[in-house]
Amino acid sequence: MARVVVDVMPKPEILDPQGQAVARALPRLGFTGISDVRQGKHFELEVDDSVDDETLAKIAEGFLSNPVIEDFTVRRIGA
Amino acid sequence: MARVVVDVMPKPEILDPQGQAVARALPRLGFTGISDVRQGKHFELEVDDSVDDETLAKIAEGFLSNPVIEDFTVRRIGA
Amino acid sequence: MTATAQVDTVGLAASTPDIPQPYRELGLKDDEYARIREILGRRPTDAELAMYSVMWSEHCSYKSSKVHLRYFGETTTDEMRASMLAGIGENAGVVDIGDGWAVTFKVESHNHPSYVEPYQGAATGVGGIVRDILAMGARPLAVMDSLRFGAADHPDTRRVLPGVVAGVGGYGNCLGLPNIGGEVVFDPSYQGNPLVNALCVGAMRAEDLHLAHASGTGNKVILFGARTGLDGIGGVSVLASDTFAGDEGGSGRKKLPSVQVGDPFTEKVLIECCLELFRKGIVVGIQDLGGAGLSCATSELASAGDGGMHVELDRVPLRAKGMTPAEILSSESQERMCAVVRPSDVDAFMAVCRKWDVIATEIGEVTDGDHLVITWHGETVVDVPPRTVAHEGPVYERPVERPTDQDTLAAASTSTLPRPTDLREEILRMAASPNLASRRWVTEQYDRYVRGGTVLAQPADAGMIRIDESTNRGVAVSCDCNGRYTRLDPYTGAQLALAEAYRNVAASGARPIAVTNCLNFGSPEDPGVMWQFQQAVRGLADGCAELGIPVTGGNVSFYNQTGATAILPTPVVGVLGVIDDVTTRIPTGLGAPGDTLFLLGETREELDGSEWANVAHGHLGGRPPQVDLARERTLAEILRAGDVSAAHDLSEGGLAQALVEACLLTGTGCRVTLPGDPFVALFSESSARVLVSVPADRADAFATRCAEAGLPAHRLGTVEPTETLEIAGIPALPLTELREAWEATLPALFD
Amino acid sequence: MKIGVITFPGTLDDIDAARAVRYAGAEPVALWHGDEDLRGVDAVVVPGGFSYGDYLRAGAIARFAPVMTPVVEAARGGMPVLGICNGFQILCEAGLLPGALLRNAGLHFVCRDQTLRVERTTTAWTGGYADGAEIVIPVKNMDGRFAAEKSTVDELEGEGRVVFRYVNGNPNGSLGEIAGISSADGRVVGLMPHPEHAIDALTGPSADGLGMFRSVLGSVAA
Ligand SMILES: Nc1ncnc2c1ncn2[C@@H]1O[C@H](COP(=O)(O)OP(=O)(O)O)[C@@H](O)[C@H]1O
Ligand SMILES: [Mg+2]
Repeated sequence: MARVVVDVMPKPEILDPQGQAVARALPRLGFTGISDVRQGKHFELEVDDSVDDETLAKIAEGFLSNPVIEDFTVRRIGA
Repeated sequence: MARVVVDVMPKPEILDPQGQAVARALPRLGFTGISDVRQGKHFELEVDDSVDDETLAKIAEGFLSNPVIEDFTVRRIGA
Repeated sequence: MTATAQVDTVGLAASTPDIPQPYRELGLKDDEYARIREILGRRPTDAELAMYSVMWSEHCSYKSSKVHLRYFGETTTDEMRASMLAGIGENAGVVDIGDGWAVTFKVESHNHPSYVEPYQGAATGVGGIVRDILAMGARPLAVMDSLRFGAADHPDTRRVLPGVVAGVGGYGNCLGLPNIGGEVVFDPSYQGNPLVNALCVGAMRAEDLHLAHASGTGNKVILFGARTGLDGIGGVSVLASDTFAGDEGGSGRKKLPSVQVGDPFTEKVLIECCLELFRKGIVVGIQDLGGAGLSCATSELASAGDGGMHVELDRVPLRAKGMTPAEILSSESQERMCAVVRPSDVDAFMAVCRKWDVIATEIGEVTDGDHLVITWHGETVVDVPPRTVAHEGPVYERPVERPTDQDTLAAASTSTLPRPTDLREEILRMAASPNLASRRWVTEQYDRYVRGGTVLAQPADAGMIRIDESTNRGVAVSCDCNGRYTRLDPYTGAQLALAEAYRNVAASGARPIAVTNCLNFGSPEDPGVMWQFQQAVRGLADGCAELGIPVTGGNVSFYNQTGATAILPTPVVGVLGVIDDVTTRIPTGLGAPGDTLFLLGETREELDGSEWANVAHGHLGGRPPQVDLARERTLAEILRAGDVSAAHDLSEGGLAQALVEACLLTGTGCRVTLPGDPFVALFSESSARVLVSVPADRADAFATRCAEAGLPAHRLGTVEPTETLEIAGIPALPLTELREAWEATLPALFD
Repeated sequence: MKIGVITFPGTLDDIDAARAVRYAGAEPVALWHGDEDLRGVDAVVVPGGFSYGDYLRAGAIARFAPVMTPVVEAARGGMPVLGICNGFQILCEAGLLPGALLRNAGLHFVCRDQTLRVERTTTAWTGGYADGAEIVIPVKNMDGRFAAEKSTVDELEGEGRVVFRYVNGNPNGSLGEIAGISSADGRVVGLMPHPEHAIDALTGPSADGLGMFRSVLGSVAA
């Protein structure tokens, strides 16, 4: 069993209104010094050891993200 | 300037319909061996070096998450 | 270690009478705990204690309100009851609307959770009321939301309001239920206690009415829908650290959140699944799981049935590891239902659930005893007479006392307040004030079109849906309350809320037939609050009797207060009306250019408690407007009789606001001459008034009919093809300027 | 003529779409997400809603439903397919239409009566409209912001495949005010606004949406 983390982020050239809304709100709440925020999704999967990296990449690319608009990263944590 | 990553996840005891929907769909797509999925949010912040960890924790706890239902982690990446 | 090893059983309870139990932490008083011991003849088990404590809570047992709520029953005559198929005491009231159709509706509060977690609190509020309607056997058809927040410009309102609105929309939109109306009110008294009241309307064929009861020995009890998790068990988690609880699920258990997270997708599928089960006729009894979860569902089903019930709790599908029986019984996990099914129908039942991918589990059966017995891996953890849990909770006669400041408040009338010299400016300022400004920022986040039956929705006076596509029969609903009036005089204020909801429904062309309510008040332990409550109930009940329409159900929410300061007493009243043919509905706004504008009803100098006094002077004092329910009835009859091309009821902000809104909604101007003192004519909030448009060629006949009915009908002016509101003696108001004032406020505050 | 209307778990506007088909004079045929064939229909509507809760991404799970295999196959063979709102999102996820639909720029669900310009009348679903006609139909969605790579957008514009454009205000920040697009052959159309909610002035802002359901009758007969 391993824990696998997949992070999915909007591509840099795609407008990210959620991140922007956070960035705009921070100074209003008195937090300065944060120049940019982007918001994406974070998945944590409990994965059988039999599942290989190629399969994980397929899941991340073909299902958890949409390559038209998003990039992803896959990380295994622990074993 | 540093990049800071904040991951916000539903607390373990809180229902996570999003993660469940993904977990239920995977076998239908022919992917087996994934026993649990949880879905949260992933934020990437560009942060001035003047912003200390305490401030980051405040932002994560008080604004990016609601401690009633969510946990968060803060990581600094690079410098 | 097995889960059964340390579980607190009935046998153990009998043999260890002196073990101390954390009943106080669970909210039970000494005498309540003593009564439980007396009922059982022993100490309760952990699981029993969990059940009694939630079921005997204020929220579930109505222990402070019961003695007052009886008045609704006492004032309902047989005639009022004639079309009522189910009333107070059922999940929701049901009325016969003709052609074999029955309509059910109810409003419920989800106030505190919406303060703690605005999005999920509001979302699960919608989810809960929808399941109530579903549990009657009806298809849920539309929702409404009645919302109250602290001052519009308070920073915390910016946290709470957008979350609540997104939650109401997020859940309702995803369920595919049109949102057809509601309220948004700001007042500093709601600062730490926002009110989120959600209403749902549903319909069924009268013969399909399902009541929650478990009858027929041998019938199976099936739990279906979402898995049971640790949500919303809040207080009961103290039991997990108690002596008898298992280690892994017990002493290590941290404080659990008392909010729930909703899954509208699961609920949507559950609705379709239930409706298919109803259609196939394989449900004997059904109950939704809301507050108090399985404790409530099992004890109520058993208590309303003719036998006992046996539940095997270890069969409940769980989402979390190591849950104790007490936790499973108290969990408020959303999107679950409990059905009683004949053994021969179980396979068919399961097949329907499989089709919809809904988890369904047989957890027990109806027995011929009269006890509710719950076992956990074969050991008995609950053995109680179900009525003592569900229906025979404590009843309190709380002290009632008229607050001493009530007279001072009544004496502080608006008569001495300076009045504006520039009425044009005042009209604009009022239109832009938070309580009167356009609600579009809110309502635009709600789907009002889904299902294709919405005939009227925001910004109409009442929401209206078509129930039957072949006959065009439909219903209209409005919910209203003005807490400022209720603060000044709770009896009159409750009647004014009723009058306004009734009038809104009448203004759509429907015939009001039934009432629901959600009574939001401060602490029942404060005699002054109890007085407000008592007065409001009496006012509402007496008002309903006078109008001849019954209260079919409702909800009470107490403890809406911060420290010693209670919210404005807020009895939200929902009125349902029926319309034989929805194509004859009256649109809200102005009629066609050339139509004659009438102001129906009588304008008195009534500015106490008004929005003008609030906006211009931050003032609340004096006597609320006079109630005239006979006049409301006449108004409704005149409106229904035809000839009216458009209408708009007068409420907060008076005639000025009604004219502004009517012009903006229709996008047409009008020219009017004010009767009497122009300031009073514009801003007084006398009730029982409606602005109507009547085609010019029928204006005389209309005026005659009003005169015959004894209804004052003042010819105000005409609808004009221009884009200007022209009021004699006041510089013209172009609609563009009015629109800017009216529409900019909420976006400026919340975007 | 038979028009299939698909129901996924979480589909909401299927009854509206079926009603619109009926009002247009065709026979609606209910298709279930688990169906493996299209029951002999002549065209398919993929209606709006929140299939599977839209939890992962709008349309991301529904595109894998069994019924989508015959839909994609039929569409590639020229069968008219109309994706409305969630249906549009599903068609994009399934690759029948290019681009993707993202969270509205304002971050809120938006429900409003929207004016659209009909930019192309040579598709299976818009033949009955006049070129450049302005119609008012409701838009209501959370994820309606059309986005695609620049080259894709240029291609859509260049080939005249932008079928509907928002006028008098863009409700969701869509690129180029794009409200709806078509496949290269004009048989598959997807749009965010809801023509099925504008078939009768009693329950919608207009009856302008009926044109889409009527257009397809002519297109199949031809
Ligand atoms: N929270 C809400 N949800 C849905 N509709 C709302 C909400 N608040 C207000 N509305 C709608 O906006 C319109 C204007 O509201 P309001 O001014 O309170 O009406 P009235 O005074 O006639 O009751 C009505 O159609 C009402 O139903
Ligand atoms: Mg009102």
